[in-house]
Amino acid sequence: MIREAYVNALTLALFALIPLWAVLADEPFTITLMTRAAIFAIAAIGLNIALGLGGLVSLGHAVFFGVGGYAMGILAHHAQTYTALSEWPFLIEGTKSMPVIWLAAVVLSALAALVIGILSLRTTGVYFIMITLAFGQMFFFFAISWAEYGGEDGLSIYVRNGFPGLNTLDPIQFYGLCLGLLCLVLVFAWKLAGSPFGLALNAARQAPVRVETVGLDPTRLRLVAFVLSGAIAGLAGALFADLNRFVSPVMFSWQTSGEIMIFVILGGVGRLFGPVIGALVFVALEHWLGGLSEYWHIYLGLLLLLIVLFGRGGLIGMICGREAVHD
Amino acid sequence: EPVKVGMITTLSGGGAGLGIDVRDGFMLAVKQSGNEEIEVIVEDDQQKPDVAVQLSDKMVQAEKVDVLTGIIWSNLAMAVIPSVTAQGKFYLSPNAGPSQLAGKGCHPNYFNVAWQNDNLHEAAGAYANFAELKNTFILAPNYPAGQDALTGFKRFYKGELAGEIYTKLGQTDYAAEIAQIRASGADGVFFFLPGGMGISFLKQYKDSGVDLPVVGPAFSFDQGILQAVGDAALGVKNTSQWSKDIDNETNKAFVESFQAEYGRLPSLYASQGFDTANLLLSAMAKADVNDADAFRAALEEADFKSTRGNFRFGPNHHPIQDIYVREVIKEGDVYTNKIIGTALTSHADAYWSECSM
Amino acid sequence: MSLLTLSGVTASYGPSQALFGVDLQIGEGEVLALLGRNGMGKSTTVKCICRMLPAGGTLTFDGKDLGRLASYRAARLGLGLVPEGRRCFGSLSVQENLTAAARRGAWTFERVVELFPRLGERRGQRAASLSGGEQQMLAIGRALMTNPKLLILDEATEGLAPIIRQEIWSVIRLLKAETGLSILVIDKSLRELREICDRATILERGRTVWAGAIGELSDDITHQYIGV
Amino acid sequence: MSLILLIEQVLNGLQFGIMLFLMAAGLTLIFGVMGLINLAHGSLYMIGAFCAAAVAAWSGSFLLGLVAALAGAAIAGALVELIVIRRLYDKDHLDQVLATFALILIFSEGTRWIFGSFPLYLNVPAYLSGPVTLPGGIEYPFYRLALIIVGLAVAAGLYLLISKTRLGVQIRAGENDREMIAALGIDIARLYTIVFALGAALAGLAGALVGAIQSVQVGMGEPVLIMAFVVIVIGGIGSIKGALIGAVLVGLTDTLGGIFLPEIMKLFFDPSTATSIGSSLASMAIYVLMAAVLILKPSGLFGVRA
Amino acid sequence: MTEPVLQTLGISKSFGALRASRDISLDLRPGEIHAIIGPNGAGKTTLIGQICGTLRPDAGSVRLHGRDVTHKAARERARAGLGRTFQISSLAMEDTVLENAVLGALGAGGRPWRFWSNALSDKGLRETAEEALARVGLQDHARRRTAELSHGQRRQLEVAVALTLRPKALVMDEPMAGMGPEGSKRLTGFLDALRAEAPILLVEHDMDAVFSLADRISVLVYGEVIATGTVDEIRADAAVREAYLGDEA
Ligand SMILES: Nc1ncnc2c1ncn2[C@@H]1O[C@H](COP(=O)(O)OP(=O)(O)OP(=O)(O)O)[C@@H](O)[C@H]1O
Ligand SMILES: Nc1ncnc2c1ncn2[C@@H]1O[C@H](COP(=O)(O)OP(=O)(O)OP(=O)(O)O)[C@@H](O)[C@H]1O
Ligand SMILES: [Mg+2]
Ligand SMILES: [Mg+2]
Repeated sequence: MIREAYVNALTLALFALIPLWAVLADEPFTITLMTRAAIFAIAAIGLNIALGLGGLVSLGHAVFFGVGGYAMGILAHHAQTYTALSEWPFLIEGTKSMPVIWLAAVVLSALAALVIGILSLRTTGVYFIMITLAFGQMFFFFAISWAEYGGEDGLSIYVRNGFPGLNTLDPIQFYGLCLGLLCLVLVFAWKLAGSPFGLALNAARQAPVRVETVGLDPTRLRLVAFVLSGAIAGLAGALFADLNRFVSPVMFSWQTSGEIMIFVILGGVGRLFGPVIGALVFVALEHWLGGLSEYWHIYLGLLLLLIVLFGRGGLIGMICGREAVHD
Repeated sequence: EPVKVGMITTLSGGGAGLGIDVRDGFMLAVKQSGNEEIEVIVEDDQQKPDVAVQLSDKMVQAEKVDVLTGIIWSNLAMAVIPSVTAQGKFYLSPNAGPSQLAGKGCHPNYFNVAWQNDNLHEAAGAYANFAELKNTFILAPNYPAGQDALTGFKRFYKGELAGEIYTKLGQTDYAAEIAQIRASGADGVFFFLPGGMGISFLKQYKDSGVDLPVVGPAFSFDQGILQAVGDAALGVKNTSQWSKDIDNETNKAFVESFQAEYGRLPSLYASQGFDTANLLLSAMAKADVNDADAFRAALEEADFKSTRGNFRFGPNHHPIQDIYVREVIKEGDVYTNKIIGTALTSHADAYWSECSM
Repeated sequence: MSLLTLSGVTASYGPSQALFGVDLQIGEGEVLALLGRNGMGKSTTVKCICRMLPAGGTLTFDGKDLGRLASYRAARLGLGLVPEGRRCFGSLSVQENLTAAARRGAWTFERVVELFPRLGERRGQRAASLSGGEQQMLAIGRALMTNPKLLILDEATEGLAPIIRQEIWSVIRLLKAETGLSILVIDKSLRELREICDRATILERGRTVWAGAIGELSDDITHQYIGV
Repeated sequence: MSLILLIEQVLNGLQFGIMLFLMAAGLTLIFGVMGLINLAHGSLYMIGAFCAAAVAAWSGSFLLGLVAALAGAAIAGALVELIVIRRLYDKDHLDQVLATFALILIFSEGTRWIFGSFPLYLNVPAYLSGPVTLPGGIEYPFYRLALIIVGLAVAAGLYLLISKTRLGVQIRAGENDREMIAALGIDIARLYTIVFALGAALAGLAGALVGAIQSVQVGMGEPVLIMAFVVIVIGGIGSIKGALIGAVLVGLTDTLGGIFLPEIMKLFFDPSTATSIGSSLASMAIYVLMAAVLILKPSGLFGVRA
Repeated sequence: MTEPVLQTLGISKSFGALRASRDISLDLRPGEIHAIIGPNGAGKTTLIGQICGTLRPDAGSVRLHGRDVTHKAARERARAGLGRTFQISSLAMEDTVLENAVLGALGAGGRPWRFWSNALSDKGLRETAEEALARVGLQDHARRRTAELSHGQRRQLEVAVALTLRPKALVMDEPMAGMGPEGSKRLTGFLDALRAEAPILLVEHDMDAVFSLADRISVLVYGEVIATGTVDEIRADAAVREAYLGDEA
């Protein structure tokens, strides 16, 4: 068994070194792939806060991912067409500035998570899975028929949004930005897990009655976790849209929710680096297997199956064994 | 140095049939040309827009392709085409033709070798007039292509509408719609329900005992799908720019060689893939792909033998072509189509005037 | 001849070993008390017998090697378990809990209800909403429904009212006297155990440290190993 | 809208509901009763349809096709249980999600590999096709009436199996505490294999029956999976009665929503916009229904609070 | 007479046709241990649920320090100083023993909304937690996972978590259950000392413990208090003997 810390460090090193190599070897697509992995990792870390720490199995995180994506799409679309987003009650203009877009994405997805959370947290277990799925489907079908912003066709923004002082069109610079955010989110998730809030949330997952009898409100703990989790997924959504310079209702689909969840489970639920490793491995597999055969899904399926059957607790569990009791 | 072509198409999942046909048609033409100067890289987009975008990035950045092609679905096309043409690459569409790209969003490097999305529906509208339908019930799924379909139909259709409904995307049960049709007093039905939706609709329609005449675009009656619909499709009129019995040498040779090569009848999509490759090969013969202006001019000439017979580009690089009416028949054990007339001759799309190219 | 024999049994939970060498015998019709402080491995031993936990060493029951058997096969040889913490099937009704376990024999639903009338009164209620004591009765009834040769009671009187506890002890006495059932009891009430048990085995840190007839269990020994 | 049409549409809604139940029946058993999250349920549905289509085409008999669907899906189900699911009972629910997701990939592409990328032909046999006239002059497809009957029969059969037989009791006990039911001498592993195969067979049967009036193609199972989950959750997990009522509710909501929402919208918008907005709302209707039910009754209509 | 810390006034509760609590009025005074005994299913846990706020009475009221808390949630009562242990252990099983105790301290502080600092290195929290563990004798097990504890050790942890709240009143549902004789003896001594700090409402079937600890005993049968009195009075009560004690008196 390898110490988890080593595996984590190795993962970070991969995120740093592979793109570096790609720049030197002039393999820009590898950078794009790594950007994709980093963004998925952010979304999955978001989900992991709800899922791993809070035990909230949300099959609706595509909502937040999509809200983030559409926040970016709509703002950039209006900036591009020089039209105002709304004129009443006050004027809102589009923008092509990433920081502003991120802020909008985070705030809007947090709001969405707040509303969905308040309604969904009345339920537990499988019912929670299904009610979050239901909200996801509502957003999905809404987006499909939202003709103003492209409906099913989605929205293209032709040029990636800007970040002060960087040329975001350069793949490696945009990657750097995403990696930076990934690290920030990681640190946040790490601190969160050890914090009083994290401890209480963790206990609320295992023994809600106990949490209640020490004077805390498990539902409120969960709600806050859900909102944090949604906000992070929203940020990832905005980045993902910027990576593709395109948003579409697919971002809201249950398959997207499922995929984000697969990253977490594949890597290891509740482990800090689980989502990161899951996203990286999944993106790599998808890319590598996709080139092998028309029927590559079969290989992907078999690999995933082997991992579940022979590893306990995802890839991290497989490599490092069960989580060490921390101090 | 050979011309590099990046083909992004759907090769896995439920929609794979279309992508496979486009690919096979395309590769057949390349093979027949014997031209060694062309290299095709094929990738599977899984029918997901974000994957398509990734792949287009890969094609442009890593593979450094000169020409892209292959996308089946409008929403994927909208995600990919504007950005690759903006990067100076050529894109030849073998299937999707969203209206934005024909009108305001047209681009000198974008060529559509299939149709503008509305074309076949417009032809269906024209045919409905010809068949003297006076009170048609029309339906399509509720998404942009579905809305375009009904708009396209109405653009040419002159009669009344007995009803106009949008169904859910991916819907599989049409009992309620069929009941509405029955009660509406319609004298005919137009529908655009691609893929499995169309199969379900037709089977259920047949089983319901409503026997009003049905028209639709070719998509629900194409070679790949017809066998699954079976008897329910017999006699249905559908509009298409291609049919396997179009009478010209190129087409005959294509149908024969495709069958010989792959052991199945070619579909509409296969013909489109085949034509796309031939268009590209014709331009390669005339100009160097690195000389964009010359190459573009060569493409514009469309100097190739199309399986459809007459084929030329309008000012917005979309086809001007005849659109036929076909009827579904049974030849031995195989369901297929037979041309029964021409719905529209030298038809161009409705958006070219908005294109400022 | 002994019905159940354990010798040198070891067992672990993942990396941490809980049993280091347990020896134990129960003869036909015999009642054995398994004693020891909290956490010394009594329940773990029971889990090994019922094949709910893989064990090293040798375990034979009724002349057959329990060693490699699946849990349900071991149970079918005649092991009736009343587990620690009751573990009733919460979403099932009382009656369903009992019928789920039923195997042919003298113990039937009617007889169990006769033994515990309270279960009869609550036969349609979901087990999860039973009171603690009611659940305990249900767990005993359920084990009897399998018509076992060896009844294993892991803290079966935990949480029961004195009057019911007395009832259960008298049931055990009755079972012992009338049916010749062998019984393995884990319980904290030494007073009662002394009355009904034939022999006792004491565990300390996962090892058998004392075994003998109940009469030989002196106060010194109980003081040393059990703390009273 | 005429009364006859209204009645007919309500009938369509009911019928669609029962068809949904048929699709959900297998899932009720595997998910509701065994407590196993099986995303690959849609794949078993697809396998049933493909087996039926292949055998019906080969033999010319629809009934043989149905038998093949039952057998094919049951075998696939049993194999899946023995090879994969069996190792997952004592693991996290989430591992089941990942594993069954992997199974979807394998089954979908495997099916495409064997049967090709195009939809298959499977049609209603002549003796079941065509409309019958119901009292009141409603013309109704005979085959759909047959589906209703099969659906109700399956519902009744399942209900009896689960709540009235010892087998049913043991299955439910196993869901509560597998280790304990085994310690009572019940071969829960074999029991679960049987139940899983039975659930799979029901999925396969539904795939074949419904496939005959829909399209038999790769990926047909996924929308069904979602619908089936919606149905079961609305009704309350583990309750057969709930699943049936949930299915009918969903069927009615979906059908009537699709008809009336566009009409209602016509009061506010021009016809074209109205149909578009109305049908967008209609596609959301069942999810709104599900969310509303769960907000009011957090464990479904007939679910028991955990 | 001193004011009761905890008081129920005529509370009733039914589950369908079953009347699990019938007009129960009792109180807990400073410094005392008030034991509640009664046959299984008499409604003791149900009563505790209503006192602690996890069940809502159909009628009657609950007072804590003279304040009506009938409509307050369980967590609010906990913050007001009501500690509780469960009949069936309810702990965060994957967490360590220490973490469970820290959780208690955290809840008592009422400030879980700290997302950045580390809970286990917070001095205040940790000291409270370690002190409580030491008092029940679990100090050597602080780093172990709760799931690895034996049944009896978990019961001890339950008590420890309740102590981290620095409760003004304790409600304990069968704390001795599952403890060995030695453990029971130690816990008895411990509760004896604890009563000065926080009076205890004790539900227990272990009569040795009840008789040696209780200042007063109330007997609940079929949801009704049939007798309240000192140990000797209750032991002598024929009705109680018949319904509950049998010959263990
Ligand atoms: N699931 C488990 N995982 C890890 N360790 C365990 C587990 N269950 C028990 N243990 C450990 O194994 C040892 C023996 O436990 P066991 O439950 O057999 O004790 P016991 O004698 O039954 O005690 P008690 O009287 O408290 O029930 C204890 O040290 C305990 O901590
Ligand atoms: N949620 C519920 N629904 C229906 N009946 C219930 C519910 N909760 C408890 N009961 C019933 O109410 C009665 C009182 O239960 P309670 O748990 O309060 O008993 P108790 O006095 O604590 O018994 P024990 O000493 O065995 O723990 C029991 O008969 C029980 O079955
Ligand atoms: Mg024990
Ligand atoms: Mg109780």
